[in-house]
Order: sequence, then C-alpha cells, then structure tokens
Amino acid sequence: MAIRDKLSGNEAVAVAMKQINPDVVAAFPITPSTEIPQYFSNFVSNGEVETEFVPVESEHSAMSACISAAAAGARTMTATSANGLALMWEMLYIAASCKTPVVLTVVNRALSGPINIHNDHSDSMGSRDSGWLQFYGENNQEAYDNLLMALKVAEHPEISLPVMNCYDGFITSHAVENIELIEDDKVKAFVGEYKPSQYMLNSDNQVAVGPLSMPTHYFEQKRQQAESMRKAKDVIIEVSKEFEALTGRKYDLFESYKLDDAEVAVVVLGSTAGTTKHVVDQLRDKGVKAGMLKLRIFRPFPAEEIAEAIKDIKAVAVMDKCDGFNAKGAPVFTEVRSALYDYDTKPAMVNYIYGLGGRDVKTDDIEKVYNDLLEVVKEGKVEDPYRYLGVMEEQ
Amino acid sequence: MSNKDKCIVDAYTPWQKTTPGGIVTSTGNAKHYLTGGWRADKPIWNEEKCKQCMLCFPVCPDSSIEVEDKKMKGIDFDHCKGCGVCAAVCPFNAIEMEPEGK
Amino acid sequence: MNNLIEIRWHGRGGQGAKTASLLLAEAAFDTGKFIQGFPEYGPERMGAPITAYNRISDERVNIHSNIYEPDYVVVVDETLIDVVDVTAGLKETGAIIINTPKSPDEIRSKLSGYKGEVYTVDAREISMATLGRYFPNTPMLGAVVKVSKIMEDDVFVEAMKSSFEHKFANKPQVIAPNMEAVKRALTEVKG
Amino acid sequence: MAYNLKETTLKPERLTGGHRMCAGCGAPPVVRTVLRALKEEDKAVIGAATGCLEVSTFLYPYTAWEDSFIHSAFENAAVTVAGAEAAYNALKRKGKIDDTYKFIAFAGDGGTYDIGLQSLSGAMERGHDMVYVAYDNGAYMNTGIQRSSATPKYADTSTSPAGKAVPGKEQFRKDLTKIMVAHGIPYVAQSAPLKNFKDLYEKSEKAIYTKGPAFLNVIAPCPRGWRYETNKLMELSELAVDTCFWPLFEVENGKYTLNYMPKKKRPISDWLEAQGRFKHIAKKPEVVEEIQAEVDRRWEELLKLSGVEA
Repeated sequence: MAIRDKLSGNEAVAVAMKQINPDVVAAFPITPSTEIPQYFSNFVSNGEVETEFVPVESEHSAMSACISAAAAGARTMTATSANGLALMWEMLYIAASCKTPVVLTVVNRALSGPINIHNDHSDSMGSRDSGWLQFYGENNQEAYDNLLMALKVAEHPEISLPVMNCYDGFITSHAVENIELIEDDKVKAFVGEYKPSQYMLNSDNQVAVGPLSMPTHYFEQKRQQAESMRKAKDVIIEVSKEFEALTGRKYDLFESYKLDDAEVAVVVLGSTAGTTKHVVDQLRDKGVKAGMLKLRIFRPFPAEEIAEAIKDIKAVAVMDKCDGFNAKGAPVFTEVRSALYDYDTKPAMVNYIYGLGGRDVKTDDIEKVYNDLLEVVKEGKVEDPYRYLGVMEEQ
Repeated sequence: MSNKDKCIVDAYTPWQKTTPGGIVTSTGNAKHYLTGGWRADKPIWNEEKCKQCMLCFPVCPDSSIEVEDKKMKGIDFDHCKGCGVCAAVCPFNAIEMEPEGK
Repeated sequence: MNNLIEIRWHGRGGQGAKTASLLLAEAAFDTGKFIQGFPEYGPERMGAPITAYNRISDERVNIHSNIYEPDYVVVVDETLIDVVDVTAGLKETGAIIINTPKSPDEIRSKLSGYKGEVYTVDAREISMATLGRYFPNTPMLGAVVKVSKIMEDDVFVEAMKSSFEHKFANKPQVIAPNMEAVKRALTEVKG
Repeated sequence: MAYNLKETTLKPERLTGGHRMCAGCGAPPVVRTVLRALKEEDKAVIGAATGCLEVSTFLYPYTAWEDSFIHSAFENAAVTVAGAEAAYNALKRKGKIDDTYKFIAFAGDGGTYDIGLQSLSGAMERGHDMVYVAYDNGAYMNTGIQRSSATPKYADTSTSPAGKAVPGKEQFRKDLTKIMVAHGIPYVAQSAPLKNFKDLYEKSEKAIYTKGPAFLNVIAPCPRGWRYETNKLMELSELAVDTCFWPLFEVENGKYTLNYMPKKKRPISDWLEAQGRFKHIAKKPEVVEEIQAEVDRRWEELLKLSGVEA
C-alpha cells in the first residue's frame, strides 16, 4: 500500500533521499532549494540515515565533493538553485566527463541579474549542454518519483552520467500538496545497491580519475560520453516501466495530454503543465481541439518522439520559461522546431517566453496562447514566432 | 609486468574502446612512458666512490635512483632526465654528469 | 472542478498566516481532500504584509498559479484592511473572515464597496483566554472552516485533535487549550 | 622510530618515473617524500589541483601515481580530497571497505594561496581527516610563471615583470601558513626538501597520522621560474631555509615549535643572487635591505611565537 501524505516538493525530495540513504550528500544553502539539505541534515542528526553530510562552503565545492565522492564509489547527491548552479558550472561538465552518476536536484529559480529568488528555468536551461540528463517535474509527486527514477538511470552501467532532477522553485518546492509515497523497503529494492565497476576506494584495483587529455584522446572520450547520453533514452523508458509496475504511475519521455486529435497544442515543462491541463479541459468543454505535450526529459532530447507526437497538429506553441537571448527563439523552442525539420507535414510554431523571474502564470495567460494558436490556424501563417507572454507592454 | 601495468589505449583506439570517463585503471603505468630521451647530460655513478649514504635517493624528481635492499644499484636511464641534482648532492663525488652520447 | 474552494490569507510576517494555510491544508487532507497550501514569497521579514493560499478540492488540483478570484479571504490582522486591498477579486458569493473584536457591520464600511458576506471573530480574545498568548492561527482556522463548510465541524475538530496530539507530543498540556480555541472560534464567529 | 633514510628506501615508490615534470623540478621530491611517510599497508587517495604536478603526472593514459588519484579542477583540490574522505567514512561505516585509506591533496601555491583558498579553508574548518600539501614555488608555473600571492616581493614574473617603472612584484608574499594556523587545526607545518629529508618526512608522517586536517607548506624550487641551473635544486632550498626566508617550524594544536635554527643566519642576498628572477634588484642595496628587513621581521615574530631566544 502506498503511503498517502501531504508534502511540499522539497520535503518530498528530502524524504526520497532519506529512503535512498545515499552515502554522501554535500550541499550549500540557496533559496529555494535550501530546505532539502535542511531536512536532510535533520535526518542525519537524528540517525535516520547513514549518510556522510558535507556542509561545504560553496556550490562549487558541493559539486567538487560530489564528483570525488562518486568517483570514490559512493552514491552521492546534492541540491541547488540558480546562482548555485551557475557557480557549479565548471564542475557540471567535469561530473559528466568523469561519468560520475551524481544526482542533483535543481529547484528552478531565475538566474541573476537582477537577483530574483523566484521561478523560471534560466538556471537549468543554461546548463543543458553540460552533459547531464535533465528530468523536469510538474508537481511534488513528480519531484519525488523523478528523483527515484533519475538515480536508477544515472547509475545504470550503460549510462553512468549525472542527472538533474528539476522542478519549479516555490511553486512546487514550497507548496504542500497530496502525494503518494512508496514504502521504504520498496524504494530500497527499486534503487538497489550502487555498484560501480571502477572506483577509487576499490582496494583490488585502485584507479586514477580526471586526467589531462591531449587531442589524441579527448575527442574519443567525448564521443563515448555522448553515446551514453544517447543510450539514456531507452534506459529512461525501461526504468519508467519498472516504476509503473511498482506504483501504477505511468511515466514516459513526455506526457501527451489530449494530443491525439488536437489541432492546437502547447509544449511546456514544469508546473505550468498543470495549469495548461486545466485550460485544455476548459477549451475541450467549449469544443476546441486543444492538447498539450509536457516534456519530462529534456536531456537526452527526445526529438523523434516529439516530432511524431506533434507533426500533424496545425499550430503548436512552445513555452520557454527562459530567454535564449539569441533574438530568435529560446532553448526548448529551437530544439522542438528543429526536431520537425525533416518532416513534410509539420505544425506552424510559435515560441512564448513567459514567467520570467516568477511572473505568475495564470490560466488566462495560457488561454491567450491557445487563442493565438487558433488565430494562426485561421490565418494560415505565423507573423512573428518569437513572442513574450505576460510582460507589460506599451499599449 | 602484468596486464594491469600496461598502457590501456593507444593513439588509434576507437571511441568505443577508450576508458569510460577517462579513468585509468593501471595505476603507476607512467613507468612505461620513457623520459630518458629528455636527457642532455647523463649521471655516471661510480660504485667505488659511493659510500651508500643514500642522499641522492630522495632528491631525484624522476624516482630514478635504483635502490635495492638499502643499497644504491644504479640509475634508471629509462626515466632519468639528467637534471644533475643527484650529482650536486653527492658528498663523495660518486655521481658525475657528462654530456649524453659522449 | 466545481467543488474547488480557493482561499486567500492575509497576515503579517511572523503571525503565522502561512502556517495557518498549511494547517488548514493538513486538516482538509486528513478528511480525504486534495489540497494545495502555498505562500507567496518575497524578501519580507517580520511584520510585512504576506499572502498565502489554499486550494481544496475533491480531485487533484493541477492549476499552479496564485489565486486571483478566491472564494474566501481570511484576514489574520485587522490592521491590514487599511493597507491591503483584501477583497480584491473576492467572489461576491464568497466571504471574508476577519480577526477583530468588531462586528461585521462595523467592518463592512471599510471594505471599499465589497458586496459579499463579512464574518468576524475575535481571535485575539480567544487566544489570550485559552492559550494565554496571542496565536491567532488556531481560532482563525476554526472560523474559516465554520464559514466555508470545507468540512463538517466535528470532522474538523477530530482532525485538529490528532494534529495537535502529534505536534505537541512533548507538551501534552497545550493540547486542551488549543482545542478549546478551535471550538470557541467555531461558535463565536459572527456573520 | 627515529628517521633513517636508508630504512625508508625499503618502502615502495608511490610516484613512478615517466611523468613529464621538468628536469630538476622541486615538486616530485616533495611528493615522493610525503608518500614515503605512508605506512606500506595503508592505501591512499590522492588529489591534485590543476597545475604542473597534475598535468605532468596524469597525462592520459598514463598515471605516475600508484595510488588512487583524482583531479577535477584548479580551485578545489581540498574539497575534492574531502569528498573522497566523506565517501570513505560512509562506506566504512556501512561495512563496504576494509582497508585503511589516507587522504592527501597536493597543489601549487596558485591553487592553494589564491584560487583554491576558499576550498582549502572550508575543508580544514570542517575537520576532514586529510593532509593538504602546498608545494610552493612562488608563481603560477604551469601557465607560464605568473605572479601569485605567494610570489616574493620584487620577483620578476610574467604578470609582474620587472620594468622601468615597476621593479617586479610589488607586494610581500602572503603568509598562508599563519592563516592555516588561525584555522585551529591539529597540525600545521612549514618544511622544505632539505639534506636527508628528515624534516619533511617526519612532518608528513605526523600530518598523515594526526587525526583531522593537517596542512603542510613546502617550498619547492622551480628552475624555470626562479631561473637557476637544474642541478641547484637542493642548494636553493637550503638557501631559503638558511636565510630564514623559509623557516622550518610546526604548529601542533596551536603550539609553535621552531624545527631548525641556522647556525649562521645568511643574508637574504645569498638567496636572491642565486636566482634570475631577482637579477634586476640584486645590485640595488636599498631594495635588498627592504627585503631583508621583512625577512627579519617575520623571523623574529616566529622566534617569539616559538618561545626561542634570538
């Protein structure tokens, strides 16, 4: 029997970490992810976990400690947000290149400046090419579930890559909602033991990690790293199926919501997906064939699957909670649109930069997007695909 | 020399075969990389003059003073780069530097 | 989602409006509801006006925006009605519940043309009388449950009892006064 | 057991030849000695900051380290080793490891005094059971001899060049050892590769086998950066010690001990004149005097701290 509870997203993640009982957690406080190491250090203080908690002096050190702990053979986790993730930047790439399966919960927050503690995706989107897998959760349940699955994918022998478990700051991290937890023993059985093949504390075969690689070898190492990322897609699907068998909760690379017969659809990730579902339901009641695609996995990017899912839709809006500052389209948009390049039939596509710095995303905002899409369908063309939603404009 | 000691990849190793994450499992395998060719000057050890004081042993940056059973046995020319520190510290002039190839 | 009830809380930092919203969510959760409880965060410290929200429903709530047209507004500190537009967006079919010794009619004049129902409860007096200290949360919870009928009074009382028993396991002496505060609020809220 | 150089030769070499450090580099003798202080049966995890030592000893696919080794970046050697130590504690507690491991970080002065200072301070303050060894050659040698906060005043480096208007580095070196003492950690020492390496070996042994964090600051002459003939490594080291530019001392739980009192304190000019990087000031008595005054000031302060009569 699953355990019904009410928890905030951060509490849920901390509980998952407690159930996993990782070997090492190294973390530094930053709003809104701070609660995770707070809750977790309580578990440590009360002897509820056997974890070595390292309260480091910066996020750079947090990630550095995680990398070496993982390389030493320890199951390792941390959490951060925004500027903390930015300070880790250098180490993110190294975590991936060393193939250390560190699990990092990113509580998404706008990246300075100006300094802002509220939600958008500029932090994790900026790190999208660092070689990490990225999971995005809609609510506390997904933050919890994704963490368990992310760990299993990260540690899969064919993958061995670090993973970000992302969800929206405050909106998900601090809101208390209903949740179904999995029993401790089932979590333990699901995630299993961490058994790396090569690690520093292996007395039978000590190893050296993090070499200088000259042009002779660097490229091959990166190519191999890229292959693990490619393979991760299948592993995510496999692990998600296993998770469904355990919990009944179905996960895939993305969630299709009333997409099959949709004429207009929104591609979105994070908590806004929930609000969008609500709007889709209302539009459907009015006879509008609206649908939604909620991205769960952004790295590896499920290009073919997304293309297949939306190629026959007339108009699609891609929602980016982060600007790309290339003046032509933000990260999710450019990738989704490029996924459709080889298809003869493809939707008209528009990009909405929205919700920056915690600008609240109301049902009215999402409704406007669908209305715009209906307009695009009616007009048969897209004037300006690069749009901002919810920003105050000169009238 | 066991397999563990050997170099694990070469310049033509395909990406499929390179070591995951650039890990090197054969610790100490740098001994297979020979730096003797760097030498311009060569230390010549005179066993007669050597009093086995061992002062040359710890100063060598290339771990090239060969000692067995607490006795100086010679110099590892595979790795010695010819810096001359051993000769400089020898109180008995038992090591002298001479140009390579003399 | 016709059964969805949306509540907005107004309080001052440090008074526990956020905690109250979470307590209400907990109590509703205990009766089998789907809940959301979340504050609006800012850099504000003690004393600044703060807002917190609840959504309570029979089905899982997917919307993740703030609440703009609440069914109920709870004002934990009477003085806020002079500085915050507490009735903004409040549905006329809904109600506002204010912590004050004044009567609803006395308050109404201050609510800039608001047409819906007004309820008052003297949470300060109840808190001082039962707990000996000013904790307006507990009586305000009783009042909001009474007015909103989110759950039956006795179901709520039971939920609060088990919550207090859990929370105050180490100080059982404060359970009874807290329960007294809840019960008094249920009967003393005026509308 | 009293130090016996011959006995230590029986221990296995833990840094092999075949690394690509410069001929005559001062760092490998320091590293070799520190590692010789490990008990033979103890295993180690060694970390290094990006720098000469790291790139030269672990150039893929060759590692000169017989022990587990990790490098990840420039500024994080301390926390990198601390992370491995945390892993060890957890795995040991969970019964997954039987062997005893020791944790040692190596970094140059750039990676220690400057970019890595925060990470070092954090790791020491948190009390990880590890040793941090700074091999101080007084500049960023790996990137081409740029000044660091450990560079001595007036040294000619590529970012503090001796010019017509500015005579080399304008500041005296940061006293990092003192900063480490201020951390209140169990063991801090300053050492040098010297004579039969007794001082460095014994300090390494203490540092490794003292529970908790330990910091060793070891001068490591650099023939390229200091501009001297490669064979003069030990001479330069000895001059640094005998001029009292680099005194040998240790601080155990806050208590200072002076480990070496030169029979005759040599003038700083002896050390300066042996190096090309000071060539531009060697013949400027007022500058040499200024350096001498600062060396004397620091030396006398140390004597006072150590309770030694000058």
